[in-house]
Amino acid sequence: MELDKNDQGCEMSEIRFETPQTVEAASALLAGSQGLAKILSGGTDLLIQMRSGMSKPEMVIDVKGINEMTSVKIENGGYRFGAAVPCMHLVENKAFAKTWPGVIDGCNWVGSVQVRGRASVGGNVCNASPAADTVPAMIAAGAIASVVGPKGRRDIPVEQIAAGPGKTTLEKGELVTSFYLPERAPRSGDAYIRFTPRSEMDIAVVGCGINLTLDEHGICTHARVSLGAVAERALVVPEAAAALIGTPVDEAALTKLAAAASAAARPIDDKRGTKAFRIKVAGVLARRTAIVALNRAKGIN
Amino acid sequence: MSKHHVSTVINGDPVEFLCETQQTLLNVLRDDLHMTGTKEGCGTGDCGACSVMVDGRLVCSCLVLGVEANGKSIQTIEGMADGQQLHVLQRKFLEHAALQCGICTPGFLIAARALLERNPDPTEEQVRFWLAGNLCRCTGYNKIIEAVLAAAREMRGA
Amino acid sequence: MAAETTEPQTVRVMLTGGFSRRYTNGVREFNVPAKTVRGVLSAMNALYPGLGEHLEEETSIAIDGVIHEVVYTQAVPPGCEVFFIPRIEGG
Amino acid sequence: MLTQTQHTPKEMKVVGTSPVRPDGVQKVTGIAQYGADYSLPGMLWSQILRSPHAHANIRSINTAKALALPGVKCVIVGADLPEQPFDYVGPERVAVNYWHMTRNILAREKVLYEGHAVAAVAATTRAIAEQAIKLIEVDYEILPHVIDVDEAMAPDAPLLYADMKTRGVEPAATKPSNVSKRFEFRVGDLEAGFASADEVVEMHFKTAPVHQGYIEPHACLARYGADGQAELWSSSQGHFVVRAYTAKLLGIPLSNLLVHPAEIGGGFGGKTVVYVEPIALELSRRTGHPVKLMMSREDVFKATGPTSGSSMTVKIGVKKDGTIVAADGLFKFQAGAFPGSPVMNATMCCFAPYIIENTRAVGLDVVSNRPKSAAYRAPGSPISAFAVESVLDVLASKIGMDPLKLRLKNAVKAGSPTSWGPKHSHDGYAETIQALLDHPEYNKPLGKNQGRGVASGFWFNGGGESTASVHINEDGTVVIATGSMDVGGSRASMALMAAETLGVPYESVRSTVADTASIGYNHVTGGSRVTFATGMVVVEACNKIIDELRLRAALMWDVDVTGVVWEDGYARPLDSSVGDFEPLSLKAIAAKRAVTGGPIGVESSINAGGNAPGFSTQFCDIEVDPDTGKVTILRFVAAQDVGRAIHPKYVEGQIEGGVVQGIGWALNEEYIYDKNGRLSNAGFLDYRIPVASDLPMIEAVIVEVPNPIHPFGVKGVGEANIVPPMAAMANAIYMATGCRLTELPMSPPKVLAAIDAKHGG
Repeated sequence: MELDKNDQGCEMSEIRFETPQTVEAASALLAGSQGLAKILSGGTDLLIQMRSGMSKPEMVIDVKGINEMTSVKIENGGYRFGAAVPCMHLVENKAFAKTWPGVIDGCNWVGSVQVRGRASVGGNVCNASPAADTVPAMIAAGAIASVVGPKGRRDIPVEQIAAGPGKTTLEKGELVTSFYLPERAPRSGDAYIRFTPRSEMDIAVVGCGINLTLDEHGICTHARVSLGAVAERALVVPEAAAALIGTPVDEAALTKLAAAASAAARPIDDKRGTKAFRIKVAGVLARRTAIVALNRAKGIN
Repeated sequence: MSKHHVSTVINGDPVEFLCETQQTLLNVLRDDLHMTGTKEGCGTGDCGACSVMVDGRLVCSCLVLGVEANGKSIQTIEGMADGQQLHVLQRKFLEHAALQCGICTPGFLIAARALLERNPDPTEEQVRFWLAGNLCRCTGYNKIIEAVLAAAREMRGA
Repeated sequence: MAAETTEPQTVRVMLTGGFSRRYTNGVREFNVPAKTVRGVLSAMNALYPGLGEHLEEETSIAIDGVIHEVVYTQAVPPGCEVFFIPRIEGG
Repeated sequence: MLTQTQHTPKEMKVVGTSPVRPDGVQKVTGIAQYGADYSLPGMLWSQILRSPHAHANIRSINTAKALALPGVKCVIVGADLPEQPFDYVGPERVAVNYWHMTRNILAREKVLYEGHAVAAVAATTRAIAEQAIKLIEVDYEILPHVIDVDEAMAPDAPLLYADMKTRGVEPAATKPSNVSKRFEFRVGDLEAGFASADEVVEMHFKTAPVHQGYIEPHACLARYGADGQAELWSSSQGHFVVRAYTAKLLGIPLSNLLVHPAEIGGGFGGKTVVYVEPIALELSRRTGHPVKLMMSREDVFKATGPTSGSSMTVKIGVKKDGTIVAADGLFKFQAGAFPGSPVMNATMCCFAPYIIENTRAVGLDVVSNRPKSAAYRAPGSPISAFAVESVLDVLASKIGMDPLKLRLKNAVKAGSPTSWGPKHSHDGYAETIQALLDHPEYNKPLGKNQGRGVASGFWFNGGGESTASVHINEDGTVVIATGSMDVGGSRASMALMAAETLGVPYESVRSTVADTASIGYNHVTGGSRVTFATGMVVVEACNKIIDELRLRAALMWDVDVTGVVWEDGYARPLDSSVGDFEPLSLKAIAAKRAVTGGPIGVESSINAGGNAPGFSTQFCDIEVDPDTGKVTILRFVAAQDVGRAIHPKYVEGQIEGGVVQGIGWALNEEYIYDKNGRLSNAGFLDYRIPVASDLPMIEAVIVEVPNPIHPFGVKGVGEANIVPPMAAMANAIYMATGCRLTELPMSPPKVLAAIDAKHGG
C-alpha cells in the first residue's frame, strides 16, 4: 500500500465506482486506471484502509457482479470457487467444508461472523497480510489461483501471490478471479490452527496450515506445511513436510516437524508478539495442526 | 461532486438515497436517513455495534459502502419489533437485564437474531463464539448470553 | 446557631499527616467545643486563621469513623472523634 | 448468600425485585438517543486536528488554506479559548487546574502526547471538515519524549513542564521534575513492625495503563444562540459537571448553558471530564450554527483518559500465625501529560482491608507524554491492590496458610484502624471472605496446569450532592426526576425505592433523568454513589410528599393532619377517634388537588453523608497452556458486600461487568507505543478487551450487610468488583505454573517467557 504523500484534494475529488460484469472488463478497468484502482469484494480491508487514509483509490471496482468470482463449482473432481466468495458461503457449503476442513478452519478465523459475511479468500490473499488466516491453509491445500490480466489468463500457486506486507506479484491490470483446489486423494486431511491472545476477533500471532495424505498403512505419502505471521509473507516449509512424509506421523515425526517449523520461522517483534514467542509457538502449532490433519485423514474427528 | 443514486429496501420499505463512493452504509443510515439505532463504536468492524443484515447476511455496516446497498434488502434494529410487538430477543434482553448502557444492544440483537435463524438451538459456547464480534464493556456478557438462550428456548416452544 | 451560645461539650478533632504538615505545623490532634461541623470549623479557624476554608474545600470528615461530606449542620456528638480526611472522587 | 438487613425481605414489596427498566424498550428498539444521535437544522460538522508527535513545541499554526476551503465556516486553536489561571482548586485527589484543562482540550504552547488536539474545524459536511483539517499547517519543533513512569523520573528525563516542582515534599523541591505531587499516609512504627515479623516479602510490580473502553466514543451537539443562551446535548456521567467545566472554560454564566443528558454509552469514570463539549460550543458561538462533534475510536484511545500505568514496590511482614505486622508501599503512577493520577486513592485503599498497626503508603504522581489519565472504576485501588494482594499470596504460601484464611484473620471490621486515620465504621469484608470459604467450588481439586487464585479489594463508595423531585400526576400516578445519569439501570432502582417508600406499584412510578434547567444539581454518576446518595434523596422527597398527601387528606376529611397516617399507598385515619373514613388512594387525593391547594410535588436536595465502603473478595480457577502461555478462565466467583441490592439483576450485572474488565486488565489490555511515542494499538482489534468467547459465566455472590444510614441499607456496587481480579489471576497463574508474574498484562508472551525461564529454556 503506497502511502499518498500529497493529501491535498484527494478526498474531495470523487472516487469512481465501477461494477463490471466480466473478469475481462474488470481487468480492463484496472489496466486503464490513471491513479490507484482497488478491487472491492468484501471490502473488510479496503474500507478500513480508505477510512484511515492508508489507501486513496481513484477508482473502486466492485467485482461481486461477476459470476466466476462469486460462484463455487466442481471442476474435474476438484473445487473452483470465486475469489470474491464470502468466507461464510464456503463455511456453509457442507460438501466443500467436508472436503477441505482446513481451508474452512482458515475461513472461520477471519474476523467475526459479521466480517466473514463479507470477507473473501481472494481479498485475504491479495491484501497480502503475512498473518492472513486463509492463506496458510490454501497454500497447504495446494490451491492454484486463476489470474486474469491484459495478457490473458494464467494459473499460479497461491504462495506466489503475496510478495510482502501489502504487496503482491500481480502486474498492472491483473486480478485473481478464482481458486482451484484439486481432487482430494483418499485418506487425506488438512487443518489450520492459529495462535491469538483472545479466542476470537484477533490477528494471528502465528498460523499453521497442514495438508497430508496417508497410504492404506497409515504412512504419510504427501504433506504440505505452511506457516503464517512468521515472515514477510506466508511460508511454504518443505523441511517440515519432509519430517512427516514416510512416517506414521508419530511422536518422533511430530518432534522433527516442530523443530523444522521453528527453524523456518523468521519473525519480527511487533505489537502482536515477540520474535522468540513466535518461533517457539510456530513449532507448537505445527505439531498440534498435524495431529488434527492426521485425525481428519483417518476419519477421526 | 456527483453522487450515486441508490435504490434499496430497508426494513421492507423502498428507500432511495444519494451517496458518495466512500460513504459507508453506516454513515448513510445515521447521517442521511437519520436511522440512528445502528451505532458506531469503532468504524473498523471490530465492535459489531453497527451490525445490520444485508440480503439476509449479518455484516458490519461500517464495512459496507452505501453504494453497495443498491438493489439489496437491508434490515436494521428499527425494523426488529413488529409494531408494538417486541421481538422475543428484545423482550428477553429486557427481562434478563442484558443491557446496562445499551449502546451495543442493537448490534447484539441483530446478530443474535441472525444466529437463531440459522441455529434455533445453540449451545452456550456457540452463542459466545457467534457473538464474539459484538463487544460489550458493561455486562461481562453473562446476561446477554442468558437472554439469547432464553429467547431460543421460547422460540423453539421449549 | 443559637446552640453554640451555650458552652458545648468538646469533641476530638484529628487531621491526617498531610493536612497537619501543611496547615498546623504538624499538630494532628485538637479538643474543641462544638455541637455541629460548623462549630468544629469555626474553632479550627480560630486556632489557625484560614484553615476552615481549606478543610471545607479539601476534606470529607469521619465522625467516629462514619464518613460524611463537610456540611455545617451535621451534628457532632459529645466526645466523638472528628477526623478530617482528603475527599475521594470515584469513577 | 448472607443477608442481615434492617428490613426483613418480606417487609419489602418492590425493593429487591428486578423489573424491566423504564428506559428499556427505547434501548432495545434503537429509539434511545446517545451523544452522536442528535442533529439540528443547519448543523455544522466538526473535526479535530491532532498532534502526530508525542512531544513538540508549536511554532505556528496556519489555518488560511483550511478557511479558504468552500464549506469551512470556522477554525479555532487553543488561543481562541479564554486563558485560565494556573491554580489547583478542589480536593487534592481531583484538584482541577483549568490552565491544564484548557490546554488538554486544545494545545497551546506545546503538544504533550500523540493525539493531543491542536485545532478544530466546523464545516457544512463531514467530508469537508475531514478535508479541512488536512489543510491546517502546523510548524512543530519536535522534542524528546518520555512514556514510561520510571524513565520519566530519571534525572535526565525530558521535562514536560520546565517549571514543575514536586508538591507535597519537605523540604520544598528546588529543581523541576516530572513528579507533580507526593502523597504519604503512615501509622505506627514500620521498623519495629518488620522486626517483629516472621516472614517479610518485598516485590516490585508494573502495570500498563488501561482504557475504560466504553463502546460509545465521546460525542456532543452544541447550539449557541445570539442571545447568549447555549444548549449542549452530551453523553457524560454528569451533565451538571459538563455544564460546570464547559461554562468555566468558555466564560459563560451557568444560567446561560443548558445541558441535556443524552443517553451514555458507557463511561466507567472516563466520561466525568470534558473533551469535545467546549470545542463544539465555541465553534457554535463563532458560527451561529449548531455544531456536532464526534470522536473516532482512534481519537478515544489516543486522546481520552486511560487509567494510570504504574511502577510499585510493596513490602509486607507477617507472623507465623498470619498476623500482618507491617506494610510499606511505594506507588508511582502515570498521570499522563497533565498532573492528576488516582495515586492518592491507591495509597489509601491498598492496605484498607487489613488490620495493620504499622503502615506507610507513598504515592507519586508523575507526568509523561501520554494522554491525561481519567477516573476508571475505583480509581487507583485496583492498581495498588494488584501489588498488595500478590504479596499477601506469597506470604500465605510461605507460612502455609490458606490465602482466604490469611485475609480473614486480618480482615477489618467496624472499629478497626485505617492507614489514613479514622476507624472503619462498617463490617462487610469478613462476610465476603466467608461467602467464598463456604462456596462449594472453593475446595474442589484442580487438574494439571490449573490454578486457583484469590484476592480482595476495597473501595470507599460515595455520597455527595444529589437532587430529586417527585410529582403526583392528576391521575394519581407518580413522576420522579433526578439529575443522575443512568449508566446501568439507575432509573429502575430510583423507581423501586420511590415505589417502596410511597407504597405503590413500580409500574405507577415514571422515573426520569432531567436536564440541568429542570432539576437541582447532581454530582456525577461515579464513585458508586448514585443508588446510595441519589436514592437517599429520592426517598427523602417521597417522605416529604407523603407528608403533603397526609395534609391534603386531612383537608378532605376536615381533620387534623396528626390524625392521618400513610400506609401501603393510602391515607388512613390514625384510629377510630379521628373518624370513620375510607382510605384515600393517590388517585383520590390527586382528584382533589385543586381544592386542597393545587399540584402536589416536591423537590429535595442533599449532600449525602454516611456512605459505607464496598469490599469484594473473589476467586478464579484458570488453566495455563504451558506451550503457549495462554490463560483460560475456568471459573470466576466474585462476592461483594453491596449493603442492599435494590435491583438484584443490575447489581449482579455490575459485579459481572467489573470482573470482566478486570480480566481484560489482567490478561491483554495495554498501550503499546513505538519508539516515536506513537500509540500502535489504538483500536479494538489490538487493544484487546474480552470478547464473549473468552469467558465463562461469571458467578456474582451478593453479600448484604446493610448500611444503617441508608433507608434501604445501600452501600454501592459499581467499583469494588474491579479491584481484585488482576491479583486473583496472577495468584492463580502462580499456582498453575509456579511462575510469579509481577507485570500486567499477563499476556501469553510474558507467561510463556516466565515458564521457559523457570524450566531453563
